[in-house]
Amino acid sequence: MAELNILVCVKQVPDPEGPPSAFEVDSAARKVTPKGIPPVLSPFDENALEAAIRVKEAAGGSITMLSVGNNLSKAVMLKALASGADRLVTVEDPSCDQEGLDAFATASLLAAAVRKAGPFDLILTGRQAADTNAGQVGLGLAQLLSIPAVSVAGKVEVNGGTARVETVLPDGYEVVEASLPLLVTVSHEVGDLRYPSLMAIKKAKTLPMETFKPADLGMEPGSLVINEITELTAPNRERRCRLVEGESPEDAGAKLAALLKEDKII
Amino acid sequence: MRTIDDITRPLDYLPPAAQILSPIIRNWADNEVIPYRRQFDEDWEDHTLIHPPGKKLLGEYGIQKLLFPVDLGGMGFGESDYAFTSMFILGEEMARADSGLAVGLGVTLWPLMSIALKPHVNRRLLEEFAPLYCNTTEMISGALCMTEPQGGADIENVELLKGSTIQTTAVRDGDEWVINGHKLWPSNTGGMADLLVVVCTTNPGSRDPADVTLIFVPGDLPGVTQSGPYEKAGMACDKNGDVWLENVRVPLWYRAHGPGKDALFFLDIISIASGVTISFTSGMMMNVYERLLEFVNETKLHGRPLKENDAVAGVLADYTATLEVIRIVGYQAARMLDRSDLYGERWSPEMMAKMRSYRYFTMDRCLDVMGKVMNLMEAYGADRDRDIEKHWRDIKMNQLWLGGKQLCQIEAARWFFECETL
Amino acid sequence: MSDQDLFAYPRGRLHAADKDLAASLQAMVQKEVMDKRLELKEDYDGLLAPSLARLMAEVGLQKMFWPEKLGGEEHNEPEAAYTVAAALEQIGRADVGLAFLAAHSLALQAAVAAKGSCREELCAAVAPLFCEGNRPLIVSFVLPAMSQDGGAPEWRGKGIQVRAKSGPEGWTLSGKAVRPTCSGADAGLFGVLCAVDGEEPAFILVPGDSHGISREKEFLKTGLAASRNADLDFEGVKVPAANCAWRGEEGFLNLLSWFYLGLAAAGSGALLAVYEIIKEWGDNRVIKGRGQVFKENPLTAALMGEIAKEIAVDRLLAYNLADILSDPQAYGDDGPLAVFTSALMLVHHIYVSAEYTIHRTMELMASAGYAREWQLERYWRDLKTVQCYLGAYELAKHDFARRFYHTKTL
Amino acid sequence: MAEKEGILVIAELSPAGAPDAVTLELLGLGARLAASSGKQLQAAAVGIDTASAAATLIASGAAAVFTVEGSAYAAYDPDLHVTALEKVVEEAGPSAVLVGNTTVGQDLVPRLAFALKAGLTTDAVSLEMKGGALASTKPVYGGNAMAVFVSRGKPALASVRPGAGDPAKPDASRTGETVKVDVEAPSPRLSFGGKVLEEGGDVRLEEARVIVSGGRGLGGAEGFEQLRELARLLGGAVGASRPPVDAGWWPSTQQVGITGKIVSPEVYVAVAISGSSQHLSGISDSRVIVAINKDPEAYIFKVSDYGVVGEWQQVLPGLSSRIREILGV
Repeated sequence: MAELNILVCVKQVPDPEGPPSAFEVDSAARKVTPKGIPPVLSPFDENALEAAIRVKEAAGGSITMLSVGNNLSKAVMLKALASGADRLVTVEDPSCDQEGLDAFATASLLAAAVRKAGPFDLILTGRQAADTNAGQVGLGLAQLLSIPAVSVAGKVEVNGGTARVETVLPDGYEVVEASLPLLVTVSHEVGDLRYPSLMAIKKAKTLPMETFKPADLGMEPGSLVINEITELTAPNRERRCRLVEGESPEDAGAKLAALLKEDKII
Repeated sequence: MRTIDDITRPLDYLPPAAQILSPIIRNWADNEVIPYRRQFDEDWEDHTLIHPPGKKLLGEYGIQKLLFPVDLGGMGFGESDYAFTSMFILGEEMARADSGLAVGLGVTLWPLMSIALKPHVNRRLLEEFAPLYCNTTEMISGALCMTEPQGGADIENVELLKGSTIQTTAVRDGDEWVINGHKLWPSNTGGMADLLVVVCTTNPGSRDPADVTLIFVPGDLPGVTQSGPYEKAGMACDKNGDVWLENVRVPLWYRAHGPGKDALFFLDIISIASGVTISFTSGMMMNVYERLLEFVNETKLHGRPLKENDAVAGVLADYTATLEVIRIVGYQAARMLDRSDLYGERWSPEMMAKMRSYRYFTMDRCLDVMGKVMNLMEAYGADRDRDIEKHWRDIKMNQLWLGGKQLCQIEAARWFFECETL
Repeated sequence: MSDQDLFAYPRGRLHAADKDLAASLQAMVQKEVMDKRLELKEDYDGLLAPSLARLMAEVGLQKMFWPEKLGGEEHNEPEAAYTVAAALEQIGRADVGLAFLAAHSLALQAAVAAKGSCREELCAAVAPLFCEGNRPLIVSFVLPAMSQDGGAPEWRGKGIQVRAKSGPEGWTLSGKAVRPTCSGADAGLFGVLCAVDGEEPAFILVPGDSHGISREKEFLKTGLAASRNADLDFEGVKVPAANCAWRGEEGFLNLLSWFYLGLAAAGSGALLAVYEIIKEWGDNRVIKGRGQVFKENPLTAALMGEIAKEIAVDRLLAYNLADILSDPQAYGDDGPLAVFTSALMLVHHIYVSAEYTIHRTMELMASAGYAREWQLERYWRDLKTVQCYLGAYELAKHDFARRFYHTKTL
Repeated sequence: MAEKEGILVIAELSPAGAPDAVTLELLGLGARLAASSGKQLQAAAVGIDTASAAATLIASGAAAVFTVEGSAYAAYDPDLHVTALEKVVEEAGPSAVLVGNTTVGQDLVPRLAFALKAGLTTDAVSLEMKGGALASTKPVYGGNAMAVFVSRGKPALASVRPGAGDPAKPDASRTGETVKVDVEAPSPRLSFGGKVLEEGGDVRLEEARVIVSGGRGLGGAEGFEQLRELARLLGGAVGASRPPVDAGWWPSTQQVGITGKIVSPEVYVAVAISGSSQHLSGISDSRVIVAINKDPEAYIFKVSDYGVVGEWQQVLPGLSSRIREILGV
């Protein structure tokens, strides 16, 4: 079996652990600017990279990291590379800012980059990004590349030309097998990204890195967008407690349930 | 060979009864506590090793009967002119073994002081609780519930706050008090308190001392819930936890005294505690002195006993100088508490300020030299089996309960410099 | 900007790789140690041993200095002092015990495998213990100590605990009731200062499984739960000649200097954790009923300010020590004794300051400062235990006097 | 007759071939959208036998049901289902397509959207028709902002968060048209090796969308069983403040608060919790806090969005039974 070519798509997002108060919502510009929150890899994408490293350790091969975005932090990318990737490809341009793209545009750019930097036997992505919480780009990319895809994987193994994936169910898992090339979206059950050794951190800077502009891929991101944000509002933060009364405690409980339903809480 | 009895004591006013009590407790410490105390830390929750010595001292030897009048089965120390000097000696001997035990056992007597000490004896309540304390050889645990979760340890600062931060309420309902509130950290709680004295207010937020209320609450009443103990860096023998009081009902006459008086006599037991507990500090330091004597003779430096090294001798001298001074200050404080006729009422702002000053001064000096001595022993200073690290851990807790140093500073400055808004 | 950045340190002197390693370690110890603290407290098997394995083997701190051809990372330039400081600071913030153990391993590596001074024979003998397989290697030292036996050979007044005789096939070591600096119960390698009759002392590396080492039961101590310490007996322990790292004082002073760097950084890291605890406390505690938050009250605010000052100064001192070790010539190179004295002064200063700082912090927190759940008391116990194993401050003052006043008979 | 530009609901069928609860909710929602835009409510059903499903969908308000039937559709296979539904959408020409944000929905709808090159909003919490176009609202940045999405092209797809709409009430008297769609099923590329079900592992506190926590007032471990029941209903986890953990009624791993876990769920239900500062600092990031406590002065009410003052022993049963009704469980 020739060397496995593994691709991991990663996205840089503001650290989701950042305090809510730091997310400034600019409704006019329909933009959310995180104040003073460091950029990190979207957590599920770190799981995807860990899954890739485990496949590489078991079946051999090389890992390429691919990211689309703007002002990608060198430190965030190097930290991820140091964990076990071999090559970095980025598509960077102001037009690739988070506000400028939707899932379709992002997946289209990724597909174009794959055609340029590929081919790949196995493509791994996070199940959803921590900022949009959409979960579209992984499966969308597979559709654009017309390769089979499996979503929400808790375990990924490759032997010979086929992959064995355990997908996570609310009460267990399901075994799915498919021949390569294959795309898998990964969930946290795969395991946390390992910590890089000092040697790997030092070596990361020497790894091959390429960057493309959308134009190099013959793409114009703005025109690819289908789903647009028309309104963006900040949720109101201060809490005024609405006390629910009832003839009896049971009745008050029932009225509470109704109110929560009405306000779309449950 | 030097012993702890070579450390100065005020021979001119040693209480006669103390000559009898002191050897009993020294013996209890040597035989019932010191041989087992190295396993006390791990026994913080169950007290399988910690309970027996407590039961022997309080129950069998009857120390829990100390303050009750003789005609009610007590030892009548409440009426004695040497009450506090005696308690100082008792405190030293207990803390020499384990200051956690000293706190636990001492605190059982503490709340009773509000009703058992002249000039504020409450005969009816003494008669009510004498059977609980005096007609048994079982250990009885008492707790004074002051600190509340949000307040930290600042409600003792009663004169400034006039009790305005107390959130535990006592409401009259017919001939009973109804008490609601949440107390945190009282010694002897964590599930073992038999009798609680709860500091409440009859009007939350009020700054009128008349609203401060001390109410006696038997631990087994419905509505009284005690959490398990918190795990601490040391002082395993002193259990502290949460106490929740929900619609707890006690007779109106379970109140220590009355409006205004409760506030004053609450300050009295704070003032007493500040002065008398200096005995815990000197008691611990005496035991460290004993263990240090062994170490500096056995251990060699430059081929000679450690104590023969001039630099080491400097530190050792610091230690005993500090111990001498702390003991003298402690006994003086106890004496001042005994002689209200000379020094004024124990609960006066002056006495509060002075007792607080003596307490935090002695504690600071002790912490300083205790740290130096432990470090002097190098790797052996941290060994559980040499006992010094235990006292190093316990001494800090002693500084912290009853409000930290900063509160004592504020109180002292307020009196000595007549601050208005401090 | 995270709270840590409020405390200045010579950021510009650290390589990008040092900062990345520190950031990676910070994320690791936050997740693997601090977030599990409430549940696992100081449990050795459940929390500390797995974390030690991850730090030493997975991240590979125990491979840092060794030559690449022996499986090491050959990060052995003097500037590695900054890497040691940055790494041990983050580990110390999570658990001083783990940092204490890591400091042993890194000090030994620095002393034995530094660029240009790594003896072929010695590295070949010892490096495999550090670099082969994925098992953590716990390193411990046997240093001179005040001993019961008055007649023992001495180093600066303290008894040398082990005697060594050299023979045709190597060294034979013997010593009774020997107190190691850490992990007597489970160390994999001991660095032992040995007295050699009529000759200069020898620093010999003794594998933990050597025949003739008998370990007594683990004893309880104030802190450092990660160090399961126990006294040892050396009876005719045979060690190959190659395992002698150096003879005489210079090599030993260099080892101690790197060891003190590790302890200084661990102390600085622990104090950063103390800052986070008192900051949280100061923001939420209400005193005096007037709704005045702690940090707004003049008296407590003054104390909190002093606490921050001590922590800021201690961090600067720790990195200053790293600077000294990274470039001794810049400080006028008078050899290992100059560097050793500076290291000893700085590390003792930091630990005296740390004890003072945590006392003040604990006073502000009253009973919570003392309860295990709020985490502060563990740093207080751990740092005091390190100070004890560092040695008596009183006797260290003699080393200062020797250096500055050229004493003869002290 | 099936009209173009309708509101198409994609039914998710149970193994027995019946539309699930979420589908009925979508039909309720779809009916409102259809009415407000003057368009027809339609449904699509793909399965081995869609006859009974079609009848239920029509009774639940669908004027037209597009069915794709075949043994190949016995179990969900993404490639087959996407190919089938792609053909149905071409046939129906809807303006909006609604799918449930369920385990299957999360896998299916992105593939379908890309196959149709159509805009998609996932996990939408509310939907409106604005000028004939579907406008979907959902939280982004972990709930730190609410965004409204509108798709440039047609149709616009949305996967809808369960519970976002009121289920349609079936009415047997309704009539509707069933349109059979023939699809040439592609050969499957995935082989499914069977499911392994584990005893319901608890949802982790840090990841739970809903957390139901108990305090000292619960009085014992039995109280927590009732909380577990409520949490299960809402697909959430059960937490506790310090006292119950300290009393051993609930494991310390599930303690919420500064000296426990810091959580940021969508909904935090605090039952018999007074609200100490240690606890509150652990839940301040929750989007919605609901409190049940018998003490009107309990501090928890000051930081809650909804509250009921009363004995939890009575309030909880009333709450749980009404929720069971609402969710049709």
